[in-house]
Amino acid sequence: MDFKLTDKPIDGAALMAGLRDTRAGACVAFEGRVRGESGGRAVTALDYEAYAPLAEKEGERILSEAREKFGVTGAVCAHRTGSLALGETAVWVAVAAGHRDAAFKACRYIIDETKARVPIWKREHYADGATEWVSCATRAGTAGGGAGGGKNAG
Amino acid sequence: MDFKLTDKPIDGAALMAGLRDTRAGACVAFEGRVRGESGGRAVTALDYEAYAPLAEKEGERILSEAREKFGVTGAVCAHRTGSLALGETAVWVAVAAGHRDAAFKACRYIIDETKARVPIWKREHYADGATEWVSCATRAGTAGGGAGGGKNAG
Amino acid sequence: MKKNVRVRYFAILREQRGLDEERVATEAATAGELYEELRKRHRFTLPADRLRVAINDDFGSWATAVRDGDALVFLPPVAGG
Amino acid sequence: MKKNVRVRYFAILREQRGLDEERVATEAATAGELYEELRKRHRFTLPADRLRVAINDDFGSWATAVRDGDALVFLPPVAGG
Repeated sequence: MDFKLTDKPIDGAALMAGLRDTRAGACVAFEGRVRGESGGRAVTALDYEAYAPLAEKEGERILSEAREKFGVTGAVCAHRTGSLALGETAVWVAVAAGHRDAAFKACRYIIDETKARVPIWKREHYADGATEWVSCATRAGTAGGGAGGGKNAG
Repeated sequence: MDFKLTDKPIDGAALMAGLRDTRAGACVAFEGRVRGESGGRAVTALDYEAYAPLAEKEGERILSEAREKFGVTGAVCAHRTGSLALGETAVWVAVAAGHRDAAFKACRYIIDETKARVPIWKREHYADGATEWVSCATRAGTAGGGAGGGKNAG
Repeated sequence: MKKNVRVRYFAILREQRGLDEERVATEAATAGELYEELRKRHRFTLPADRLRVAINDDFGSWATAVRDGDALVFLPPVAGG
Repeated sequence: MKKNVRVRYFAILREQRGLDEERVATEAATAGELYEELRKRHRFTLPADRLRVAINDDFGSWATAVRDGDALVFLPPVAGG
């Protein structure tokens, strides 16, 4: 499994080292971290929740697509679940390829598609005590204590 | 100094960790490694040589340009000098920014400009015993034992 | 004819339903009909056009027929990364 | 009038010259003239249009005047990364 969900801190350096290959001249990594601000509100912590069987399946599909489209020698992604403090690593993508153009494009593809397609949800905790499920606000009801859909971690 | 030349192995994880900042939701890193192949020839090792005072000055300029153009919260680059074995890290760029688009663009800008502008030279050692200064071949003379300008490390 | 299905809830739906998972006996013909039935019953705030549906651990469509024994998940807008 | 300058060599030029650095007494008016003088003397393979020049640790141009005491570096095509 190259796409992993984990409730433990992510060791990004180990993920990158795992991609060593004498064909690979370029390795690009993306690390998403918990930011202290979202949509103008002070954020104090995040929770991630995943629908694991489908998240892993869809994550593996995304990695396969990236390998095929960009001809990379290796691609991995790890995503946290559970409660995260400010500054903690939420997601790590690492890609190795012969040359840098493929590595940059594949890394960007993987994080963009992961954010758009993998069933993982994020609840933000704000300094005023409110919480909110990001992107789940509606006119009829708030997303759980706040209003508006925020954004965090890259 | 955020642009560093070093004759010691580069600790990329430490460079990334040094960019922690609660404003930074995204960190993108590029690692260039010594590949075992260049222009169809088997490579066994590389030497990097730098004109240090100007390399550091130009490297700092590139980092400043990236900070200004892309509004990143931090940017660092380390480049090896001396002899490197296959798979070793030749260069490491790390950028942190509020969001991922700026981090990807700034990281790509820094490695592209570093390769184009910073006075660092690379000599490839081939499996057949020849060596060559990359990009220095001429019709009148070879670049030092081989022919043609090769490419390596991303 | 009633079908017995398993429904799992995540994120905002889990909170609005107040549980992770339940068994539902339903006459809904499609996944879309089942969501409307549950949305009215539990006052879920998200309309179907903001969600996707998964059936037996893979993505399905709202038109997919509901069969006895299916496991369904209604997926709120994702926000990984 | 002769000017005394310091020239440092890197990479392929260092190898072709056989040393890292030398003091040169020259009548060359510009950095470009100095490179041509040294290229002929030492049979450097790279033409000036493949090089850049640095004067006193910053980039200069081939038209820059050579002054007594200058430190010059002729920069072969770079290949970092």
